[in-house]
Amino acid sequence: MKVKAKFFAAMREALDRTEMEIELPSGATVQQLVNLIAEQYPVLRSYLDSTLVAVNRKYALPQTELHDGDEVAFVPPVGGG
Amino acid sequence: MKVKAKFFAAMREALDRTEMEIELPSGATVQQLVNLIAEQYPVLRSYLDSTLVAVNRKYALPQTELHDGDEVAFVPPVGGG
Amino acid sequence: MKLFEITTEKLSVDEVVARLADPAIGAISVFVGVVRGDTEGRKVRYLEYEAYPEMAEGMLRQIGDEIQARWKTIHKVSIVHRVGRLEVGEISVVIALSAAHRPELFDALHYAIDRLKEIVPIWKKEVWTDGSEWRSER
Amino acid sequence: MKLFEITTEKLSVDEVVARLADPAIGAISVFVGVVRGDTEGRKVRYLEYEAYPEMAEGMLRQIGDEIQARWKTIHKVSIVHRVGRLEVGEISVVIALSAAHRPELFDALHYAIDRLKEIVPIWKKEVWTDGSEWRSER
Repeated sequence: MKVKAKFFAAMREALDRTEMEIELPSGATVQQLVNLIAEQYPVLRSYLDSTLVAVNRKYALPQTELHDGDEVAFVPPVGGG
Repeated sequence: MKVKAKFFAAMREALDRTEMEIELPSGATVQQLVNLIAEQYPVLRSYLDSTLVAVNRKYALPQTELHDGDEVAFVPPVGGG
Repeated sequence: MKLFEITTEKLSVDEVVARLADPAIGAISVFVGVVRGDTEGRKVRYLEYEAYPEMAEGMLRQIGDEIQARWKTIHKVSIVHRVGRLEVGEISVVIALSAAHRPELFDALHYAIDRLKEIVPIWKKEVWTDGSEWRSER
Repeated sequence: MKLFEITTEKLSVDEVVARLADPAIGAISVFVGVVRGDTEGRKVRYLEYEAYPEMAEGMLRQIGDEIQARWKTIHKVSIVHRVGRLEVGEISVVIALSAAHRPELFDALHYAIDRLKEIVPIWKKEVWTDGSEWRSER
């Protein structure tokens, strides 16, 4: 299955991309996606510990299961206001 | 001596005047002025209990002594906001 | 530009906020008083505000001084109150406080509106569809 | 008119306050975020705000819902956050809450700005005269 990953702020700049399609085994969780990202994009590793993950625009847990077509956003510490 | 008395809101309407000159014995206090007003303008009596008095734009006490030319304002309960 | 003012002109929140402009500030809290369409079940046609303007502006300034004495982080205070005939939905008062950061802004704003209703010589006449009355909170 | 919005347009407090218009309200409290000219001693040239807008508007709406669940007297909530490049002195966010009377408005406004800084996916890059950094409070 494929999910769409979105990156913002410092992570977007480090990666120099705003989004990408990622191929995952069926039934993969948020944690598995995070592990994959850490492995394939070492430049993002330092951000991942403080980053939340949102699936389809809602904050998700590491054990949340992903589905084909999901929009998965990496949300570094927010700074609104 | 003479002071200038100013009236606002319900008192102004009851009296149908915004201000008047009042002749007082030298050394008269705020309380003496209030007593004089109560006597000469019965229509204002019901307001005087809840009214503060400002002398030259500062809140004053009943025992505050008045001086020639003072501006004495009768301040009914305020309703700003 | 006056920070404390009684005016017969229509009020703009943006215009009052602009009075606080300063590169050192990062947060502004504002209280906006609006003419309500009913009070205790009676339909309001309009309000008539009256002030003793020379004294009222001094009292507004006093509230500003009290706030800056009590909350050292408040940078500036501006309070502008409109008087005259005000229609339902129109702004009667704008209180704006600025600071570098947000802590204390809310307590200070709360204090400002409470004091305004206590000490400033401004009076409000409610004109209903079936009568009218000078109103206060004391 | 949207009550919860991420926009690249300049913000007007009057315009946001107007979104709350209703004859039933008598009091509005507003928080205005402004771009400060310095942070921790460094001179700011400008700020760059970035959002995940589709999610951020949903989170702003959630803050509004939380407030109305917690403070029953709050009539309406509007939160508008600007993104993109903002110069010193420009408004980054306007949070406006309305009620019939003023009690609770201040607590609820305080809550709103705290939550905004906690959960809404908006990021801020400070661009100083000598560098830049993405900043957050957590």
